[in-house]
Amino acid sequence: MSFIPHTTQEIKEMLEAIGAPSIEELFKDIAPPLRLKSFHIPEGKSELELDRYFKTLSQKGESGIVNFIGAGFYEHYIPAVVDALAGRSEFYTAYTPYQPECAQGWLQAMYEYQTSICALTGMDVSNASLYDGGTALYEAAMMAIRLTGRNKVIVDCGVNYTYRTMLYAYTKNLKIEFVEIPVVHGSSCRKDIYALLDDRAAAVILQNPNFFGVVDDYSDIVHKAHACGAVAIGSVYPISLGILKTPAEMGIDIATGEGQSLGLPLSFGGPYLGFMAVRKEYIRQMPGRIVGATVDKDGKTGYVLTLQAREQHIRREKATSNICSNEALCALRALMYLCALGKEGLRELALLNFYKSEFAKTCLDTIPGVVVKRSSPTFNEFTVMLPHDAEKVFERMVKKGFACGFPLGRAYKGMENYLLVAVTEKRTKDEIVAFAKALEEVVCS
Amino acid sequence: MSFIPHTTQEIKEMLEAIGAPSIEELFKDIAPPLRLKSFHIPEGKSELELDRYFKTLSQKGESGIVNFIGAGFYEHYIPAVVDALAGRSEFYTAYTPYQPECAQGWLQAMYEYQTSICALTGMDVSNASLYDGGTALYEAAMMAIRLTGRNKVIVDCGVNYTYRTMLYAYTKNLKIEFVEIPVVHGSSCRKDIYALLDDRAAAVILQNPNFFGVVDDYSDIVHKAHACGAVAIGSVYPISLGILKTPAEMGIDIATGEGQSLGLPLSFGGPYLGFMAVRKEYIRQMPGRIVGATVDKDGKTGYVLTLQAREQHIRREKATSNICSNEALCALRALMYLCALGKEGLRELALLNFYKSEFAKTCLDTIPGVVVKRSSPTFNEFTVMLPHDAEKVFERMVKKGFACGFPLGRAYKGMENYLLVAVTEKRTKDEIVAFAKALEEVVCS
Amino acid sequence: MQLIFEKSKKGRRAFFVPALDVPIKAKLPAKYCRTHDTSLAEVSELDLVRHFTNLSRLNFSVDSNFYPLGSCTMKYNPKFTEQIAGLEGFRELHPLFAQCNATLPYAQGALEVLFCTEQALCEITGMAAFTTQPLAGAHGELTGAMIIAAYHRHKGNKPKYVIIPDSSHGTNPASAAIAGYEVVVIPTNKDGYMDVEAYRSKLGPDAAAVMLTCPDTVGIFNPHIREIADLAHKAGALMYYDGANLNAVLGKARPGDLGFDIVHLNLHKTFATPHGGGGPGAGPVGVVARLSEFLPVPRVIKKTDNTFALEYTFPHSIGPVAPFYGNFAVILKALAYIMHLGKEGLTEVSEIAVLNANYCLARLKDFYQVAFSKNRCMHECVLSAAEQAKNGVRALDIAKYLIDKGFHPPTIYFPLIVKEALMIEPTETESKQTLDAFVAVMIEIAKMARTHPELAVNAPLHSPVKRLDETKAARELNVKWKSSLEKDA
Amino acid sequence: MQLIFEKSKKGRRAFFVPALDVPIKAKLPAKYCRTHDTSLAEVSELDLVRHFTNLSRLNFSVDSNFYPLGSCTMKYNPKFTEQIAGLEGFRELHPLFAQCNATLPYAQGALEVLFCTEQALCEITGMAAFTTQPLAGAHGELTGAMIIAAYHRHKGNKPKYVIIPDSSHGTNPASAAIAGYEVVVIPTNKDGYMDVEAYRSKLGPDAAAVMLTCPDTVGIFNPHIREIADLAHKAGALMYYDGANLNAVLGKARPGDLGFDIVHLNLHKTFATPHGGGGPGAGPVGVVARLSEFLPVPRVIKKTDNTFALEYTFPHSIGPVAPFYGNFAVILKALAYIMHLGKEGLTEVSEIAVLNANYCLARLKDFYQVAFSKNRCMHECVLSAAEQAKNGVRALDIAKYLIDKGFHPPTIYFPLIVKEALMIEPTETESKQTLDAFVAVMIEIAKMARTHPELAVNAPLHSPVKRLDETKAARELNVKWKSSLEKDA
Ligand SMILES: Cc1ncc(COP(=O)(O)O)c(C=O)c1O
Ligand SMILES: Cc1ncc(COP(=O)(O)O)c(C=O)c1O
Repeated sequence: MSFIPHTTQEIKEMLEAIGAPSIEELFKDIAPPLRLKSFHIPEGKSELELDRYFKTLSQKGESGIVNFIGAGFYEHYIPAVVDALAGRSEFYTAYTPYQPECAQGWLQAMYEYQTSICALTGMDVSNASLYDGGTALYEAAMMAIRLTGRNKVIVDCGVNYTYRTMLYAYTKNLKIEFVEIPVVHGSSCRKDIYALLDDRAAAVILQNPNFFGVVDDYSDIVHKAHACGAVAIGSVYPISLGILKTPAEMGIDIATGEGQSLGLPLSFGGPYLGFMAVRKEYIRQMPGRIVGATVDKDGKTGYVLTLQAREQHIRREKATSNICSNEALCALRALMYLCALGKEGLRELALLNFYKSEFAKTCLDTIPGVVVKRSSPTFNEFTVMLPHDAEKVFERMVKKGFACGFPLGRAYKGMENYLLVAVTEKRTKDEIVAFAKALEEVVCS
Repeated sequence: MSFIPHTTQEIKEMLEAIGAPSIEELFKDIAPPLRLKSFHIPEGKSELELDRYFKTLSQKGESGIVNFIGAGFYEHYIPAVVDALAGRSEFYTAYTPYQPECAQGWLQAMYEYQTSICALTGMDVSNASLYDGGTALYEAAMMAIRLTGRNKVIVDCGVNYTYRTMLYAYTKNLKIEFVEIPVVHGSSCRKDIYALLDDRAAAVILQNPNFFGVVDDYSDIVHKAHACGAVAIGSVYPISLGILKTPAEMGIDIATGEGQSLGLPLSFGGPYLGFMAVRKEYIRQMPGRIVGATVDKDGKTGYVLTLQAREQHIRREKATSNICSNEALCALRALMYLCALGKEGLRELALLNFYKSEFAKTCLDTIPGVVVKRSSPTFNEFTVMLPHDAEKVFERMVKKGFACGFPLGRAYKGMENYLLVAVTEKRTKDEIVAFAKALEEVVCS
Repeated sequence: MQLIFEKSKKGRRAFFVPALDVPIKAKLPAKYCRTHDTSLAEVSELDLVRHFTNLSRLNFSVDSNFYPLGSCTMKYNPKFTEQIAGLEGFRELHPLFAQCNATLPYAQGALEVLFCTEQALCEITGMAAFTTQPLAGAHGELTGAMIIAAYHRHKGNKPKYVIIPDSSHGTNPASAAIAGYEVVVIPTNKDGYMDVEAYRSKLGPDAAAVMLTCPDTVGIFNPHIREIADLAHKAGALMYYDGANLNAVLGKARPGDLGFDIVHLNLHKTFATPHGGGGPGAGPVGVVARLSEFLPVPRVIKKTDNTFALEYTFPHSIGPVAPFYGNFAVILKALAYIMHLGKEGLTEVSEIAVLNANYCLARLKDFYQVAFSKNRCMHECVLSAAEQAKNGVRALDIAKYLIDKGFHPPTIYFPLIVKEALMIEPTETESKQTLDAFVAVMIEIAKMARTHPELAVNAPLHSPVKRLDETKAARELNVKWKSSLEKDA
Repeated sequence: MQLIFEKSKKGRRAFFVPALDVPIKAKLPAKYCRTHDTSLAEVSELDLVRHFTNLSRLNFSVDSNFYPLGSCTMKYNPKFTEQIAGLEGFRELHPLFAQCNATLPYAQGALEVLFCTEQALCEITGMAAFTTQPLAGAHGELTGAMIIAAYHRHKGNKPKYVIIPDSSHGTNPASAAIAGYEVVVIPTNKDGYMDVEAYRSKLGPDAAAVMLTCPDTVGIFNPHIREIADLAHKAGALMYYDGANLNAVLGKARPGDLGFDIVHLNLHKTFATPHGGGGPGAGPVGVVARLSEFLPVPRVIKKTDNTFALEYTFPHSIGPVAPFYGNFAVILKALAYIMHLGKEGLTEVSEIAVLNANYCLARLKDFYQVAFSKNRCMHECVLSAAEQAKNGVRALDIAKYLIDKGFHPPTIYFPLIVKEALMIEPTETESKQTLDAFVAVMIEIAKMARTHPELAVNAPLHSPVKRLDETKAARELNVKWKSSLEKDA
């Protein structure tokens, strides 16, 4: 069951052509002492058996739960057309378009993706994808360090806590100084950030909406950063850009983000999509593939991978990044998603998310002992203070059929009673009302 | 939400080109008195809402039930490759290949389908599909009447009861005499059939395996039929042909059948696939599209619809059949299914079905009060006599998670206590054992 | 391309059957077993995938090309309905589950789908009751003809024939004939209308029914339709509506209001369900109240407790015409489509379908003969290449040239009554840009027919094969592949 | 083809957002709102479908073409694994569900998938523990380099560099550098082996690790690998295994048994998961027991009650390298593939991959220079077009000519140390028939290079575009579409 077409006769003929007495002889460089010591893999199972096995496994756990968990990764509706088109096997089973003449479909799609990401963020140039929002942020920080020659990086604590941890993990062996600025009332603290923006600062890293769903306008911080020669990095939630001020409008230099919300299923964590878009001047320091337009011999427009000299396969240890395989199929889905929604659709979708989460706030606000934090405007996610430990509440809410949000205690010490609740277009009014009712039962009993 | 691309501006431009003041004016031939009196269709709903609505609906009813219902329509495993390939939109969204130069993919596939059906049945020629097994049988009977100029048709009661009812319904306005021959001990009664085969007989209609799953060799009947100038028609279950004697080997003139088992989901009754394969001599009386090989201007092989002069679009009221749209996509799936399994695979699959159902027999046989009918060999389905009404047993078995088979009372008077149990490769040993245990609990309590 | 059989290698496997997990308890006696092997293709999964992937690429399709095939309504078929039809609860449901216990409400969701579809179709057509059983348009026609026969039998009438205009689709006379009727053909006049005098003369006790398409196959709505119906009814004949062109009048007119008694719809056309290569279709049939007792059984009913059930007790029913409830998955997709579009969307379908056809007509009428006197049409327009044919460029040549330009040709040589017919049905889902591109090529051909007719006659040059020899195909009848072994034998 | 933006029309819609079903309770202050609109494309669903359908048709892919792109292992990717990854219970599962309650066993099925994958990969590689977090091969390398750094930090070592042969893939030096190491490059000798003398001379306290591919990127298995490992270990360096070529030795050798300490795998290559256009991949990293404490957190553990949990309490862990547990759907498909093939199937993968590569080598060695002295290879063979280049037919020209013949070209100009390199990796899923057809064209080119070099130099002629001007692309840097408005500005 190994997808091998060869018949015994063919193997014989091929060995003859090679002049080898057996397949085993082809492995003679792997001398007996080098051979494997064990290989306890069970016998192959048929497709039918595996289909059944994994179906059972997929149902192990919670099913039919109404989901209010977001925390940077959102359950948005995926138009059927995205699945239908992204599955086209000429997209699905090709590889990196090294040979442009037989990969124009992919190359044009990537060029369109780059254009769409620029349209969304307002930035000048985009690459053709990075692994995920977290590694994109790390690449942005590294870029800023290269660009400025400085090594102090200011990190707002409104940035996804996992991304921050990843950032520190990646750079542990390097000499970079990270300074975290705690969030005050859900928003980034101007005073502290201003104070740190000096001529040692390579970058300031911000997120909008931040981890608490809070919406901000970072223009002031960006302005200060630029004044001291630092690079402003902003991680953004693409759906929110249907209505929110863009990184470009705030003056941000490097915009990054997680593209999962653009037509990618949650799939227990991946594959997702890191996007990055930067100022024109920074393109040569940008990691990842970039597609450019050109012409063929006859002057016909075509597309190629360009600026490859930044990349590892050419520049090796001096490359801007080590990335090779990226998340092309995910980027393709994001492109299709953005084209399916279009300008108006994305705006409407963003508004719908906003209105629904505001409605949820009013529903939850009426529950005795539950306080919706309202110090700052939010997009489609918000913080709720509960009278008890949020993990306990989560547990009881699951039994009622709701994943009630992300308990913040794990990410922020002292916030054990706080819940981060996300409301996307997939949640109906009825579900929101039922959710509030269930929460009331749980916290009041 | 109507998939219409037009902008208001474009509509305006188009009306100008037409010289019409409004769209409404284009409908002026439908004078006010002819206009509709009512049109109470609800407002359109978005994809997201409908997705949710139909998901809920699809879960209304029984889910996770282990199925032992067959009765001519079987739950076989569908290789994933079939879904992946049949969904290729160049197949999926084309129509009848009237213009062969831009439909070679379809035409070649149909030619391959015809070849595969012939390989399976052993017959000379196949058409490119009919609606379903029942209409195929009706078309076969009409063919026989045209071929012989006679009008008595002998119908074995082992033929699917719905097919028989359909046959009589279709021909109610014609002058055809049908004679039904009751089944004895699950098999067709030679004595009665022989007696009816005379020079008035147009055809004898048989089914293998018959409705009770019983396997037969009809060579003797076919021989007698031919002796008196009648046409022998056999409806067959394609999966069983992996091991069973073919219609061709029995001498049958027109083989038909339901192709659902060849890679088509049960889907609550359709779309399915009628196939028909006949002796070479009868091709001009065969209904449905036929694809033939030919060459193009340069001598290159290509495929076209051929013998179209039999069809309604040319021959109109004198056509061999009124069929126009057929079940091409289903035939394509069947072709892919047969190619995926291949010669050996189909044989192994048929054997697996046979062995599993034999195993089920031994399990059920041990239940006090339950009698497995064993007078004749069966393929993957068999009759069980219960101590109580089978519909009642069915009801109680559903509560235990099993659709225990088809209660025969509805199809055969006097068989109210009988159950028709099908066992395909999808049923595991564990399921069969659990099924027997549950049945024991039900009938013994 | 090589046939899959030519790629076959003994012993290759794509799919592996699971291992036997039960003891072997019996052996089938040899007399019941096949002795010749199946000679099916033996290929690897990659062989299979590459074969059909590349085969698919030889087709034009709506998803890749403009496909204005008249009378066939090749509109865009949405993708979300596929997802719905793929829901496990529908896809894996055995149709007999609903019949295994006469009193219990199994398969409620699926029955609700059928019931809702019938309701929606009743409202769309103005009929009183529907059956979803018929498996395609022509099958619906046959079902309709059987209902006609049952009705007359019930009334004690013994009519002999069905009246059909000469412009009709071939399935109409074929269906009537198969149901046991003779066919009486009425000519079409220069306006594209059925000749009323000829029609009148054929009405009488021998006329069982009148079968019409409306708008008819020349793309014209007959304004005298009510008169025609009244005359038929007066003569005791039933009015049959071939719904293949209903997509022209959604939200504008309903066959029920126009005086029709029986209607079939082509769900796969009007309601946008994929039928690649020629099917599957779905041809539900609706009838007025007085005919509902003749509809096929089982029928889906809604009970007072709001559950759904199958009902068999209609003594005058013509019986089942399909093994179950019709092409369920097709019906389901059509229902989802109807619910998605809603009242307004459905009306827009017809409005824009008609707009698009008239736009093509307006842009082309100076270059091609217009088949009938009007310069207007409904959802499709029929042109004639008779002028071009004088220079040797026939409708067929135009079709082939269009292929080279990436457009699927219109329907040609139908309706049969129009010489060198080109029947263009753009559908509502095509944009002005696409129509403009198509029109430009059509105009190019018309001009070329005068200056360089040979260019069209040699087309297509860029398709996978050039013009194919259909005569050879019919003469030599090579309808299946034979291995070289078999060929020698 | 036109860009989707060029097809865009103001006001067109493909997808409709559902109607608002809640009252409007608030308004976002204007200062937080965007003032420039998104200028995303506005198209109909049919526009969208036709655009991407036709765009897809401009690509070569495994499903449509032979794709012997060396080092990339473009084997057939099975379809059934897609179905499994599409199961709702996996596809719609929020990754944080498993983290919302520290003590409760949510998401058990998904955690079991991760756990089983780690177990299987341990057995396949001979490692003691695995993390599934890394998102691609290069990401695995970086993770590995971070583990190397953590290990040395923990030991109190302060090594400076990583040793890498000059034949290595570019990601190896890049990953080492990014993790903070210098890179010391060792030359390859004429047999294709890393020069042992040069290697020895670089070992010492400053060497953090040795990064090797094995078989290496010249397609040769270094028989001295154990010595190399022993030397490294003696010097206190770790042995890193770039698993991109593991598909050559499945069931034959395991990096763990060969003396490697850290391994990354490219699941998307060796274990056949689709990564169209360049990704997504998955690059799990395995380590020997003494390094397991450094693996990223969270780790998936199996508890004594047979439930699965996420464990964070590894104080020496390098921390998370991905937001969750890796590219879950990719990992899931790889696990299904491994379970489908089983022990025997996996072994066959390598046997036939090696057979196919040697067959190509044997058939082509008289026409092209063989890069290294042996006339044998493992799963891929490296040829040189140096001879052909003398007549002006360079590796690039050969690649382009192959495109015209329907074959995806091999990898060219890699490894960098081979002049005019042609790196052919046929993979095990390709049949002898396909290889023969490919070999025939390769021989044709070799002959043509002598007689008609211009034919290759002008290729491709039949692809959607002819040879593209890459210099212009880099010089003019047109990396996004601008509307004519923007262009003027
Ligand atoms: C006018 C008309 N009537 C009837 C039919 C037959 O419908 P079907 O192909 O679904 O059987 C067609 C199909 O082309 C048609 O165009
Ligand atoms: C030898 C080798 N190492 C490493 C890599 C990098 O792997 P990835 O592309 O998954 O990041 C590749 C990919 O081509 C490779 O061939």
